[in-house]
Amino acid sequence: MKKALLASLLLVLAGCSPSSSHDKLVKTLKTVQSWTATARMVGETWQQGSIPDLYAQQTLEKIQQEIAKETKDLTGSPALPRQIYQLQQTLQQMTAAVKQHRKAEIATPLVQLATEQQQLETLLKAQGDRP
Amino acid sequence: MDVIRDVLDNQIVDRNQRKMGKVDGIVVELLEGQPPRLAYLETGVTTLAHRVHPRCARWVAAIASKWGAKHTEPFRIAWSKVRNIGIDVEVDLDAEQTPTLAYEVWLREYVIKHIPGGS
Amino acid sequence: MNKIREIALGIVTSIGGFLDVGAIATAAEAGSSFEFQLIWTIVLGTICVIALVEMSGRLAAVSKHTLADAVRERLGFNFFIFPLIAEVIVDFLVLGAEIGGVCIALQLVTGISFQWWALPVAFAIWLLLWKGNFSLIENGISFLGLITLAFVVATFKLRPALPAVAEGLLPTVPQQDTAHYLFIAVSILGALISPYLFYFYSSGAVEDKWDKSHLGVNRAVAGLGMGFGSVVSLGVLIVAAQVLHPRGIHVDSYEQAALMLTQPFGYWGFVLFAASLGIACFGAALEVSLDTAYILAQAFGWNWGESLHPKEAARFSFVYTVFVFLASLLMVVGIDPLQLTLFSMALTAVILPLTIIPFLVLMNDRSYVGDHCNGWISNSITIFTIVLTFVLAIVAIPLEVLGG
Amino acid sequence: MASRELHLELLLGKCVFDSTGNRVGRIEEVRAQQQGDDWVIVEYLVGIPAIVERLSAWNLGAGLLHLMGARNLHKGYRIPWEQLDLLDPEHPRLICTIDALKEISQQLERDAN
Repeated sequence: MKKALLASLLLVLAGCSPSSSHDKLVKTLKTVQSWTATARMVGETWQQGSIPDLYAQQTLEKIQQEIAKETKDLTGSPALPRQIYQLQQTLQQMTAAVKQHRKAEIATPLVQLATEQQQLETLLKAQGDRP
Repeated sequence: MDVIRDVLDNQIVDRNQRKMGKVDGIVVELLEGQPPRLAYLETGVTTLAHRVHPRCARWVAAIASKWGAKHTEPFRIAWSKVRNIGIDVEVDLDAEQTPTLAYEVWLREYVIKHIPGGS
Repeated sequence: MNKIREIALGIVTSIGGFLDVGAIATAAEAGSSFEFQLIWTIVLGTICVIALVEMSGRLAAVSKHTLADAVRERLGFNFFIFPLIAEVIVDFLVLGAEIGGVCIALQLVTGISFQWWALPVAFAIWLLLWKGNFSLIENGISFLGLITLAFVVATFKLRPALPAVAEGLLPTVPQQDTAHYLFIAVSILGALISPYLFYFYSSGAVEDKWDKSHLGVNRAVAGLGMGFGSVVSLGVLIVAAQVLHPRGIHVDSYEQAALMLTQPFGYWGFVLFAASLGIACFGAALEVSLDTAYILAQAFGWNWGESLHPKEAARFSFVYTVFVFLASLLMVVGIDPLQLTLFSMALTAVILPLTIIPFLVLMNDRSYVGDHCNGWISNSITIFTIVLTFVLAIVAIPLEVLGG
Repeated sequence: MASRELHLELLLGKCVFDSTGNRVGRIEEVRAQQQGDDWVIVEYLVGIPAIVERLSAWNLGAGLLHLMGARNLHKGYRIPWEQLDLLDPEHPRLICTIDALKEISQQLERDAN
């Protein structure tokens, strides 16, 4: 009885842990996706004046760090590093706009960020469809 | 009276209802040909630690002899001093006059009093 | 009249006092990641916690014993040492997380990193414990805690689709992210059914000299108070599900959660979030610090009482003093507050059976609670809670650890 | 007459064997009575029913024991003070055999009725 329980537990564990590099990639993409969505919301709410400048700036900086940390040892899709690079560029532009208190200047990178978010979405979908 | 249920591990209070420890141990006296007589209540961390493991008691005693009030002896209360056994075990003593509060007093005198608002 | 005042006060107390960093963090995580799917855990946890808090109050009112006193007396020190050690460890981590919550709230408003706030916050907590008395702490902080009702107001403003919310009442297990789903479910249960509540509540009842005439007050406070506290948790979950989930934001840090009230309330929403987090965590930090001092004092029979002057209860005061500053060090070294919160909530669920099993014995002991023994409903809820949290914890935690 | 001291809290949980080496059970409770100015021990209770008695969790404990069929498996006994040899407190022994003891379970049923 005990052995059977243990065996089934191990089976479940083995089945669920993201051991393959594919699972790892999907997990990373999801995290990056979530942080990108956060950046967009930070940008939009800052534009509306709903959050303090300092918080917006610090959070955008934190997002860049988090994305860099997540994608540090990323392998697989060759197009991905370029996309991440672009994403980081956009985030930097947003941070700069917040630092200089120029609400008008954040509009362009925000549009850009929306497109990049869309691309990530497509990529994630493609990965998710793979068996 | 069920000694384990009603006495062991109960709160001990002095005649002024001051809390002075728990009943950590009960000592009986064995006399040949006579029923065992309840002799003392014991209170003290070493008695308590002994119940977990004798080695545990030695560690606790070693620590207690180096730190703070440096008091390791459990305190014995003669059964004749027990006034009442109810929610708490009430004994006919003054807690402040016994060594049970050694650490309480030590902390009060050497730590708490020196913090602003503590005296 | 006096009783009505007491009930009202008790309910206010519960709203502020029973919502803490764990409830906010786990509900935000659940709503953002799984929309309304985890609502059932909050409802279930609430039922369990109401029953258990009512029992610890009843125990204190009828037997005049706190939970810790009663467990040691009835089950002996060799049993009590296990829940005692487990509770002190969990309290330490939870206190670190609560202090972290206050620090994050301050960081959100000031922009100064949370690590710098840890020691000042610990000092403020300590000062209040040192100088204040029980009713000041309970009533003052709890009254301020009413601010957390902002989440409930936000829920109404956001008009969630009621059928979808109702669907969340039924327990389901999703196909994707099962491990994380179960882990969050365990954390929610751990956050709502916190063992410190039972020790703290029964100590408070003894400190307030409750007797049998307080059984009605006890029932009202446990039921309505804990109920209200959970309504706020539900509010957090629904707001996170309405605001963060559609945008694809999964809460991995407090900065993300901080955005959730900006949609319904604009700039004030941001301030309200920070204020709610800060006040709820500050209140809970006071309770957890006191709880640790309570259980240690009661374990060894020291003088205890928050209303006593520190010099009248030297060991008791010394414990919370040391404990608050030690726990704040967890934040000083920069452990992520949200991760610490989720971890300690899951650990809470693991130790829960140790705390709850004694209820089965104590609440059926006529020499203790007389005619106010548990009925079959209370006993069933107790057994159910033990089994549920134990099974969930055993399954979910290894999954989450291995799943990264 | 030599007197010896014994810690009751350490006797708790110790396994008792009878004069022929049969296992009787663990000591769970000690009963005392007042005799003049003193309190003296009259009997020791051993076995799982003794725990139930100590916790006095009647309705639940007895029910659970019944459910598990434990009443037949683990019997509880009352040992009069004069039947227990405490010369070696680590290994308390009965002076008589197990058959000479009163069972707690019978008592339990009588109380319940």
